[in-house]
Amino acid sequence: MRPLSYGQAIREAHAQLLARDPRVFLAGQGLWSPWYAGGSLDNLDRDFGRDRILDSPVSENAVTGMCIGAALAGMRPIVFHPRMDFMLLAADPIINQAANWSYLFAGRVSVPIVIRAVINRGGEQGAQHSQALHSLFMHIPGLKVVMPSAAADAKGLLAAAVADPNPVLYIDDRWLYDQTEDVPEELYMTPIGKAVVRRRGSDVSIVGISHMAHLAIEAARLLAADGVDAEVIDLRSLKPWDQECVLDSVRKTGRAVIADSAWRTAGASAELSATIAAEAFHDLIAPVERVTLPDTPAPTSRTEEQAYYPTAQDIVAAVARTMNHKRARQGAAA
Amino acid sequence: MRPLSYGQAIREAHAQLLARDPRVFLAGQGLWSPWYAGGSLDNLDRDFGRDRILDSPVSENAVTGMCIGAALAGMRPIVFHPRMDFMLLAADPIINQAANWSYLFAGRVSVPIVIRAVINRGGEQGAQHSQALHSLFMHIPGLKVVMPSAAADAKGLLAAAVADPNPVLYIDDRWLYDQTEDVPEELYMTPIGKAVVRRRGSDVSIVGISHMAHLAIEAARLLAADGVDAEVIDLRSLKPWDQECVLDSVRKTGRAVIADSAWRTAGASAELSATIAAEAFHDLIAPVERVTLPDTPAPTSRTEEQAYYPTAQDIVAAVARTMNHKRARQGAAA
Amino acid sequence: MPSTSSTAASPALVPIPPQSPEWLLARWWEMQRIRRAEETIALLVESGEARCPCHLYIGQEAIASGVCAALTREDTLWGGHRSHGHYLAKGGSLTGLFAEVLGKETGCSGGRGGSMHLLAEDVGILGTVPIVAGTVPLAAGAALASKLRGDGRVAVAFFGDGTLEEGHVHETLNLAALYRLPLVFVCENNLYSSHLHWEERRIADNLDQAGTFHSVPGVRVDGNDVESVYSAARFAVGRARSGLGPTLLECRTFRWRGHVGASTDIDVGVHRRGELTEWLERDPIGNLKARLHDVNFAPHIAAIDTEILNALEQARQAPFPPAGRRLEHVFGNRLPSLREFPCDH
Amino acid sequence: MPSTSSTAASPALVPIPPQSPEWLLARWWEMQRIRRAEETIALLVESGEARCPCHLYIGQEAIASGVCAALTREDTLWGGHRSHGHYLAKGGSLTGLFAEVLGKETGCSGGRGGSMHLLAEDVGILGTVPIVAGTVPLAAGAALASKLRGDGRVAVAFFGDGTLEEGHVHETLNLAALYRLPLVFVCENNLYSSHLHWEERRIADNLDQAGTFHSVPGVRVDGNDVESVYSAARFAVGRARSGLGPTLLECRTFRWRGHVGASTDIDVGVHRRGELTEWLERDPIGNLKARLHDVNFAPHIAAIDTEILNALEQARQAPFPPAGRRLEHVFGNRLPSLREFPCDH
Ligand SMILES: Cc1ncc(C[n+]2csc(CCOP(=O)(O)OP(=O)(O)O)c2C)c(N)n1
Ligand SMILES: Cc1ncc(C[n+]2csc(CCOP(=O)(O)OP(=O)(O)O)c2C)c(N)n1
Ligand SMILES: [Mg+2]
Ligand SMILES: [Mg+2]
Repeated sequence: MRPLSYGQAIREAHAQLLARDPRVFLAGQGLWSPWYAGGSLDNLDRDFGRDRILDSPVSENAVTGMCIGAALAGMRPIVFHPRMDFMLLAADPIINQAANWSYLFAGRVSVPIVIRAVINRGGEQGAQHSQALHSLFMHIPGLKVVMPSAAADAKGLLAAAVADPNPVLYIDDRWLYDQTEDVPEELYMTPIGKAVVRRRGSDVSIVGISHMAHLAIEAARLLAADGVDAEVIDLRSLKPWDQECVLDSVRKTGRAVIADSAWRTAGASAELSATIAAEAFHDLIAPVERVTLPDTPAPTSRTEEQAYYPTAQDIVAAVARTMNHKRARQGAAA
Repeated sequence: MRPLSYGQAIREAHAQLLARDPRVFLAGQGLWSPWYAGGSLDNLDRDFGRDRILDSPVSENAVTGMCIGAALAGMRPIVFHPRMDFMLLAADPIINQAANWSYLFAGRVSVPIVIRAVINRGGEQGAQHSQALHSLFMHIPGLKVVMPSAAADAKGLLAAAVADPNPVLYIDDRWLYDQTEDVPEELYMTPIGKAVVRRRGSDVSIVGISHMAHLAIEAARLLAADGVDAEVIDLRSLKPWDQECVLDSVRKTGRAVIADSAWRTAGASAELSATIAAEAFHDLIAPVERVTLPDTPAPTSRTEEQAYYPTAQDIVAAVARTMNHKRARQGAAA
Repeated sequence: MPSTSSTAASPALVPIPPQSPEWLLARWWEMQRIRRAEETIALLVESGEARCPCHLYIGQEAIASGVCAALTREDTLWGGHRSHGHYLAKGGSLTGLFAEVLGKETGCSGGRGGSMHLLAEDVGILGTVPIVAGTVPLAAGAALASKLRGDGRVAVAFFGDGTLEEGHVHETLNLAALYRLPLVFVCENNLYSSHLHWEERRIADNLDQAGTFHSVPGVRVDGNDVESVYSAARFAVGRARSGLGPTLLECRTFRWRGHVGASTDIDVGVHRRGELTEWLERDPIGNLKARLHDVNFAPHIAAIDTEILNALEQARQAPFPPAGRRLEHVFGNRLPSLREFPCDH
Repeated sequence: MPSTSSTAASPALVPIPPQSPEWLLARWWEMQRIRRAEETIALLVESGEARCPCHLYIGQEAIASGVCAALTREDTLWGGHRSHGHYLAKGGSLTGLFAEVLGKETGCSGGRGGSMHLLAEDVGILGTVPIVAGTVPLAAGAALASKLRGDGRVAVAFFGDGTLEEGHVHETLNLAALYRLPLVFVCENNLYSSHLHWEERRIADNLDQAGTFHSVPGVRVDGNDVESVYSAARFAVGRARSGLGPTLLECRTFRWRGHVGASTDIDVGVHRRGELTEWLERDPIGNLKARLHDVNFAPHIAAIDTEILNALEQARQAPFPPAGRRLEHVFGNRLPSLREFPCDH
């Protein structure tokens, strides 16, 4: 174990996977660039050759489709989209093709592809260069979706995604790249579909998705000062998501806040909220709160941009609402 | 007023809009075909000329983008996707372009386009020719989404969509085309964002989306025989959706069932369910039930296909679960 | 269109000596088998016994037969909505096809795909699916896999003229040229995309040049002449296998039936331009048969019909997929390749 | 690359008589103004005063200037991530640009777009947005609108060499030819797409032929010579306006700065092939200036600099968008065209 940043952990996972398995290769935009992937893929072309590290033309659809075909033909491709926004051009190969293939052919073939997409927001980039679209893919049967928030999971989930016989969307957020923690040197897998409790608490369950898991931890610290004892869950996998872990927590605390830095309507936060409200119906003391983006595109101007992204303070406020609710309804609690 | 089928009502709305407004034109696949659009666009090319009714090459992305540009340049295009599955190839122009334009430019321009997509399922067509993907678009700020279930609304919502200065997804389901009811002859608008109560009832609120609104009515009839008095809401618009209408109903009945013939996870049913559970927290006697497709692609084989699509019976069963829940919890109700 | 002509941009075709009568008979057999299978499926569609949408290949048989004759079993094949012929020519099981069209458990796709989704991985058919152009980039991926592994396989993508209107086919042409992929693009130009004649969709009749901009050479060939198709395919497959990269074949042909279903277009209200009469005379099977004077076809015809009847009977007897397993296979469960990793940390 | 050459597939260029010194001076003025604006933005980026990603146009000015000189105010213009030059040449307000780059309320996009999203509908700039190829089909739509209305406008789509790798650009080329749209495709071939040289992305150096397959004629032109660009643009615009359909111009050029930001590529670690030195000598502005011996440039330069400083000052003084209105404009509220309809029934 040694401390690695999230970006370095991704890079290490790629290097070890490439070294270990000749079927693994990468394709996508920016792979030969010194800065495109924010350090998370540096010099892989130098170390593994440009035959296996294909920096591609601006052809998101065909490059993604090509990787799907290579997966069907026995390879283990990782296709890289340096921004999730661009990946919309590959919606057809991902949703119509990769997601359906196993089912269509009754499991006789499957598509062991990793589709890596980066949420690359902030910096006044605006509406077409900021989107966090994971919820769209969460809706599609046949896709798995992982969103690590910590360096060790970033490594372990990439290995698990490559090992999985199915299409896995691996979604990382550039705001995470400098997060540093101890990461084992050897290759290992973090199981897909398992959340992790980052902080134990008894008053409220905060479920954080991707970068929001860090803000949830920060919020929990602030709340502790106010005497509120929050449990923080880092969801890690969006599909399948760890219902057991989340529901156990909510059944214990009676309150839930979902924090997702994406749009609210019909998003991941809706699914978690709906499921919790139904499955922990008797245990909930207050309505499930959702901390999300407002339902608007991303602005550019700095003032607007600052106000756009949810903060730890927003989580604190949401928790406060659930706590206040408790007081109002104390007598009625089941 | 005279009885018209849903398909005829769509056709009439198109004809009247084309006759009334020279800015209206159509582009998409199948417009010159006698059967492609299931009768809903018959002979428009003969009546309005092939300059305004463009049967296009198989180029979903560019045709959709072209219509967006025409809208920005002052036209009122209706772009037609005979299957929603194909429209995934136009995800970029719809989500990155049309949805963002007004916001990006602070409202100085907007995109008055209607994007019509048909849910065309059943008939053993399978995974790539059956999808109901409305939830994906519901997630996107800047898009409106309407899903009429009745002939009169099919006409009125098309007119409203064309009149709206924003991109409106108009989603119809081929299974509705033979639904017949009285439809006014003149052109009129059904307001976007307003649901309609199809049946008044006091025990449970069933919210049906698109074709499921009919099954909800059928279920209500079956339930009445069992002494359960169901209220049925036809949602009509998915974004914005009529929270007031739905919440008023649920606050009255204390029980809700959402019926949506689409996937469950992170879909429209999740949003409705989450919102109801939060906003009607004190009024709910039982968890919100969702009647949806299972989270699998569409099968082909007839036996599997039959079992795949939700039925009125499934709604009845969901209602029964909410009613039984009542009994178990009678004492605890707020 | 009796002769194979190469376009300006394309290298000259290596002439291939006339094929032996045995070879020609084998092609006739293959094509006749495809046609009889399609005619059988047409009857199943008409009677309602088959319910999935079926896009029949009748009239285009020489393309599948000629191209697949140039392939090995290990080469991969990718197709679209009109792929019964590709499937059979590459060696897919006849009863597997019938069973699939009837939605049976024993279908080549386990009754999950129907006519529009066929698989026979044992003979290199990695998938035919009906999203137009959907498998074209996938075929490039199989070619890339072969290139990376050096396994000598060639990938073939079959698609129609309308498919060239999808932009990602052009993206794929560029990728194929750039990476020198062992890939053959087979464009079956039957002049129509659904109800639209090519003149309603394009300015020029030049599909053989679809790859020119991207440096993919193109060859135009009479798609109703199995020898011409084979000759062009051998050329293209040879180029691919020897590392020279992709080739595009434009095979000119015509479908005899409607876009989908059993009827001719006229029945369903699409009036094509009287071309059918003309194209019926260019019957790839009848014309080949006429050249094989010495052959007594009667026993062959009977043998094919018997095979078809038996296969159909088998498919009819097969069960529908068992209830209660509808939720399976959304995810595959082939063993993870990296299972030896320690799990979690 | 001093001369304009047409490709095999393209019609011969109508020669245009040499332009007057006044015309040339006007172009120099325009280009100098663009360059100084870009250099100013570069400083704002370096100082951190501008924070949005800025893709500078320095080195390519002759293309915007030459093309826009062939347009009327009513003609529409569509661009991408590198569109400051297009915006200024078509008549967008300078202070509107600076204010937008600084995120101010008075920006041409109301502070919602930044450098990559520019609008000036009053001078026909209907939008420049950074999704590569995003506006190319949109430009075709504006052209279609003009065709349907018969309003005589031409639409121009500016895009880079990398953009031709997106399939829907090829779809658009076909649509434009098929519908004979009054559309000009302006491909600014600066040899690079981000860090990748064209040889890393394609086999052939033939972007002028991108439309050949779809019957869109192409013209290759020295993009650093404003007269050549203008001559080709007049030809293309003339074709479009007289109903002859689309044309593609490949304008050869080079960007002097990095893909994004103020630095040269070398600073950010991308080593281009020593081409910059060579291309600095082909400076479109310096070379034009050298031809105008008789002009005393000092007062012009001073006037431009003053205009720039004033515009910048105005932009700096302008307020940021007011808080609390972040949720506005997700939907537009232009009056519905059909508002006279009775509502509901
Ligand atoms: C992405 C997509 N768009 C549209 C369709 C509808 N469609 C099915 S087949 C077809 C025509 C294809 O024509 P062509 O490629 O020439 O093949 P052919 O039917 O002539 O064999 C179309 C438009 C589709 N299946 N997929
Ligand atoms: C759909 C999409 N894919 C990728 C990108 C990232 N990107 C931004 S600019 C660019 C290069 C474009 O090159 P070119 O078209 O030659 O324009 P230039 O930058 O040279 O002016 C790329 C790949 C994007 N913005 N949009
Ligand atoms: Mg065809
Ligand atoms: Mg470039």
